Amino acid sequence: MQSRVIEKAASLLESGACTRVLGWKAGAFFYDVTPAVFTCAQEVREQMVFNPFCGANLSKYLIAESRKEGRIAVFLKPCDTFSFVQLQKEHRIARDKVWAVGVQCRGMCDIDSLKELGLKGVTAVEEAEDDLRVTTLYQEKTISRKEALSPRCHTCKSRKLLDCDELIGDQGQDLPSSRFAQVEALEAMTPEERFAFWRGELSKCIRCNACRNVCPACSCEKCVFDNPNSGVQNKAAASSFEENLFHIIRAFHVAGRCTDCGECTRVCPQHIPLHLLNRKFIKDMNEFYGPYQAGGDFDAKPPMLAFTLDDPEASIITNGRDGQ
Amino acid sequence: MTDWTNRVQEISGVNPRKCMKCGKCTATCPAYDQMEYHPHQFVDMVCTGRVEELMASKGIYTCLGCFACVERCPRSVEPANLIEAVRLAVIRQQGGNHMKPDQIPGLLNEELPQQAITSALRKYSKGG
Amino acid sequence: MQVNETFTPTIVAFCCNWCSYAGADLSGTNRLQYPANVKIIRIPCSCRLNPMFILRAFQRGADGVILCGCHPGDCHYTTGNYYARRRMTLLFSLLDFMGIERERTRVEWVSAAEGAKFAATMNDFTQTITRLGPNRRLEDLRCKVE
Amino acid sequence: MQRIGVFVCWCGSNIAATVDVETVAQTLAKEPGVVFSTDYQYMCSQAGQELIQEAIREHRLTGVVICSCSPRMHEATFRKTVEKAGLNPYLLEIANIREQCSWIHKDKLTATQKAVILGRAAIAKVQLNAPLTAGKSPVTKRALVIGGGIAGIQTALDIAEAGFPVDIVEKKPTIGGKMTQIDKTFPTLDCAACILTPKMVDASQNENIDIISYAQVEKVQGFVGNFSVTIRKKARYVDEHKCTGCGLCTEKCPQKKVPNEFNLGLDNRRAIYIPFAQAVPKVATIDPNYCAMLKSGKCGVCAKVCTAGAIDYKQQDQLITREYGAIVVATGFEPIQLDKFDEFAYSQSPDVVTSLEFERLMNAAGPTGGTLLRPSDGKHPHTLVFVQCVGSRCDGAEKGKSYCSKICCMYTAKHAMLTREKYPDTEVYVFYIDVRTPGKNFDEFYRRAVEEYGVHYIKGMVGKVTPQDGKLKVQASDLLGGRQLRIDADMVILAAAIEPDKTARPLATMLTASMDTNDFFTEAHPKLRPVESPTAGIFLSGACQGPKDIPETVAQASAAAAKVIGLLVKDSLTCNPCTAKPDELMCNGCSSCEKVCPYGAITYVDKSFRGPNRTTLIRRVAQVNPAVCQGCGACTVACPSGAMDLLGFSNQQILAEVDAICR
Repeated sequence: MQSRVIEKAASLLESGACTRVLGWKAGAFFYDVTPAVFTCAQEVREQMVFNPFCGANLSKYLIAESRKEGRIAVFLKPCDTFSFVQLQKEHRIARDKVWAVGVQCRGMCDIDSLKELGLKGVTAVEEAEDDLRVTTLYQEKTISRKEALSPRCHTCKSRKLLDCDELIGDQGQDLPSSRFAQVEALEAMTPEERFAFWRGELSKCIRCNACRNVCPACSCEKCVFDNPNSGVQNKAAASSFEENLFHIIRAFHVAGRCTDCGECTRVCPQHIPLHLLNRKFIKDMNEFYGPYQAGGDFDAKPPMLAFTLDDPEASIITNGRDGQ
Repeated sequence: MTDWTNRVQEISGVNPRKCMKCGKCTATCPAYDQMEYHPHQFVDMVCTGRVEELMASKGIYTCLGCFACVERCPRSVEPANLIEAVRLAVIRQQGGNHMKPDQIPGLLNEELPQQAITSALRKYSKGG
Repeated sequence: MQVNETFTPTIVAFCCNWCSYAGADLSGTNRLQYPANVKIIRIPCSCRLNPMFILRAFQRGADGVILCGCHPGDCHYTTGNYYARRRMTLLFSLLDFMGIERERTRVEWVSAAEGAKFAATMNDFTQTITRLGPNRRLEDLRCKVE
Repeated sequence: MQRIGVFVCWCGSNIAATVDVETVAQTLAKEPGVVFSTDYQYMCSQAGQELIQEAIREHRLTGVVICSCSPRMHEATFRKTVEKAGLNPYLLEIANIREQCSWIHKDKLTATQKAVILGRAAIAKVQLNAPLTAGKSPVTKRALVIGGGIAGIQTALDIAEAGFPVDIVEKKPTIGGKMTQIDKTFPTLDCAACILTPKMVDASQNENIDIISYAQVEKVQGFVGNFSVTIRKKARYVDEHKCTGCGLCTEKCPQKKVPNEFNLGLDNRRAIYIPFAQAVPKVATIDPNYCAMLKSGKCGVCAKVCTAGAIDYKQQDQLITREYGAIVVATGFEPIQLDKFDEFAYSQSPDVVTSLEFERLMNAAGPTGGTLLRPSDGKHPHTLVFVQCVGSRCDGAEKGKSYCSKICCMYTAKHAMLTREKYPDTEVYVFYIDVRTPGKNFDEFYRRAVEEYGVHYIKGMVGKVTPQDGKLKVQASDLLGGRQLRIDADMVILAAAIEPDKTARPLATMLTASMDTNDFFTEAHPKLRPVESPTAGIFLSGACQGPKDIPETVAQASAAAAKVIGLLVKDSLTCNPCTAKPDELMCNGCSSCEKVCPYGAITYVDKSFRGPNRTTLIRRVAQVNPAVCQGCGACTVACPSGAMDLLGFSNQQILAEVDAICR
């Protein structure tokens, strides 16, 4: 797969079809893959990677990149294409300036998942069909890819590649996903338990803003938290408001726009399961207002910008869904 | 307003001030001819604090409890409930227990459902 | 449940200008009492209520926040309260999901003719909040781990 | 630095009795930015307003806070006051310490503390107020009247007389409404048709009036001065322009068994019909539910007999969209259904009728040609029992209507009187709870019924009516006489409560006009603005606002017309300056705001911005048309970046109020 991706990128530049390529390159460590813009084929061949650690969703970068001169090629995994469509719906991406290459994905891996398997000092990972060959300082070991998957990829909702100009790999289908299981588990708890859970999680937050900065939905020209006119501006965690409610506001702002790509949780240095807040919104919207997948198509009206005359009243929450 | 007036309103849960004096209760009452005071008068007497008079009247026992007045009252005053409350007030006023638990064994009878005795005890014992 | 007798909650009521604020005025005109704890903020429409305002109120010490708007279908701006309904439903659900007491927030539709309903709602809501006690959880979410 | 003045009003004792106004003024004087603070008996009085103006000039105030009654009461007054003193009218905030404080609290300390907090919130907000200037929007000089009864006709005539074009939309095939079905009118006893039909003709001949009959409002868009209304004109299968109203078709139509709604189903009409002789427009209408031609394609008699060639079986509903500056609601009333009151045996005996049915039975154009005959056997009735307050003055919606229907006492007196006058051999009983006759010559009228005509007025209610052996056994109480009555009556006439027309509720939703729990339209102010809806540009005429008799309806209809004329003479309206305003630098161009805007006030443009390193960026940004924006604020919350804010109710202003209240 890696070679096909790199060859495609190089040929797009060489043929002049695109002036830049948005892809991934290795960071300080092999698993520390970062998004990168390449401008010549040589750069691509030397630096570009497409390995099981290319979790980063590249669609967000197209907001800025598609405003620049010339066409940019981008490689998008299935879940990234949802963000790509959603951002187009919001008029954020100039589609004609983008050449979208869909890359089928078998789930991305996570160094933490490897560590949990007891693999320390990992120096390289190679793909081999359904397995991974892991080289560590101490040994070489073959493990199944499934074991190394990032948690979010276990509940992958779709392998469909939406709105791509060409595909590498096969077109996929929507998958049956148990992605709401964890939300349901929390819902089943008592309020006290839920409170304890979230207090435990959110008090770890260091307000690094990584979740916001990586989120394709959080792509405002200026974030309300950076805007002195919003009344809630605060860059550091100086006032309690932010520490307290930053995550609620953030979740609310992306409600109906979040495609559930899971980048927020992936990048959180404190390992807060932030995606659960967004998923709760998605689950509620599905239940209250009918199924909706942000970025799933170009036409459906986002639930936060629509209504029906017989929507449930807010008292459904106050009184409890079970009428408690 | 006398204690009994409050008590009767409390027992019945009826607010006699809702009455607009239309008389539909009386017009509807099948026991009219046997009554000393008629349903709308019951309501008025409770309203004006004349409950003792009502309690002394035999008229309260002529109400059949058919609830036609309750059904037809446009203002949901429920005169029959008021009358029943006056009757209860009379029982309670008489103070002492009209029935004591130790009487029960004597009353037991194969013909009589035990539940009737229990109900009677509830109704006829003090403070019930 | 122990009730703190001395606790007087702070309650912020956001009222839409056309129905609920007028309903609040009507309950005043009719001298219908409700607790002084309730302070009303006038907004043009229930759809003007940004979740940020609610969270800010809690953060600054409010113990309960209630939004009052026109009945669905009666919005002065036709559709505002329908959006407000969705937003508040989802916000309250998320707060509940985070373990915040679900009775701390409420939406009630009060028309300009419902002065009595306004007063009754505020009495009931104040009672509920008094029973719940001071709002701690929203603040506590940021607390250092014990 | 702001220089704020605080003015605390006593409102006589309305505020001062429960709020220590002096303390409020003194406490608020210490708030940051406050340079002047005082209290006064009546801030809204001439002297009070002068006091404010003087303080503005003397202390060079940059903001004014008035602690007084509700802003819904005097905000406009005080805005003018400060404007005259040279301050922008939007640099004013009102703290509502009357309706929301002094009137609802008894304890002076509590009320005073609350007044201070409300004052603080207003001060916190006014700190952030910016001067605003209102824009202008044009006025379409045409009015729409919905409902063609006496209310709608009178309103339309008055507007048309003033020189403005006006359209009447009537759902029935003819205008005239309920008044056409009434026989005589109280207290003068002149015939309803004699005074109504000339007005109907006036309306049809007035060149400023366009009658759109057999039609309903389907969609309403826009706002005061600029409504756009879509009207569905139902197919009547007769070309209105060709039909001469000769009525030949209505005689030849073979379908004879259609219940005649004009006579409340007491007789029949044909499938093609003209409701009554004086109908306006006088054209035939085919009832598609009964016409054999429309149902099965077999008949065509009317087309054959029509010499004008007006019949058109292929006619379709027509949608008309027109622009209006003002809309008058005149949808009127209906008597209630009597299924909840079966003790009166309405469903069991044809001889138990409603008062409106009785009107038809007395009317010369009615099913009996004006001779009072029992519907069951066509015999002359001798004993008539009238029951008042059927379904009125009930406790709660499940029992009936909570209100007094207002007109029943008078029309019952009229019916009783007319019956006794025409048929002196009858015995007429009227059962009443109260007889309510507050109107000019009303009580005299009622007394005449009792004294001159010998109608038996009995204080009490009918408990039960039982049809038995061709009679109606009436069991009733005579409360004053202290006896129970059992009357063998020939007819029982029920004064059914009246309720708003069923079409009113969906119409109110379209108009965004508010209604009370009984579905009567709410007036903007119960005393001072009785003919206006709280929604600007919507006016109320007649019984859609509450039960009314004819003189009251006509009075209100003319009052509504006067209000409409007052609006239509203006060339432009001052817009609400509290509109949404996007910050282009922050706008994502995502269209969220556009999707929630109910007025279509938001559009998008591509605009160039200076980027880093002297580059130019073209970005899609939102723009708000301030003439169209009504300032609801839906967009401000939909906007994820907070680029959209609402002037006069900005995020910062509301947050400042929240902070002031919660601190």
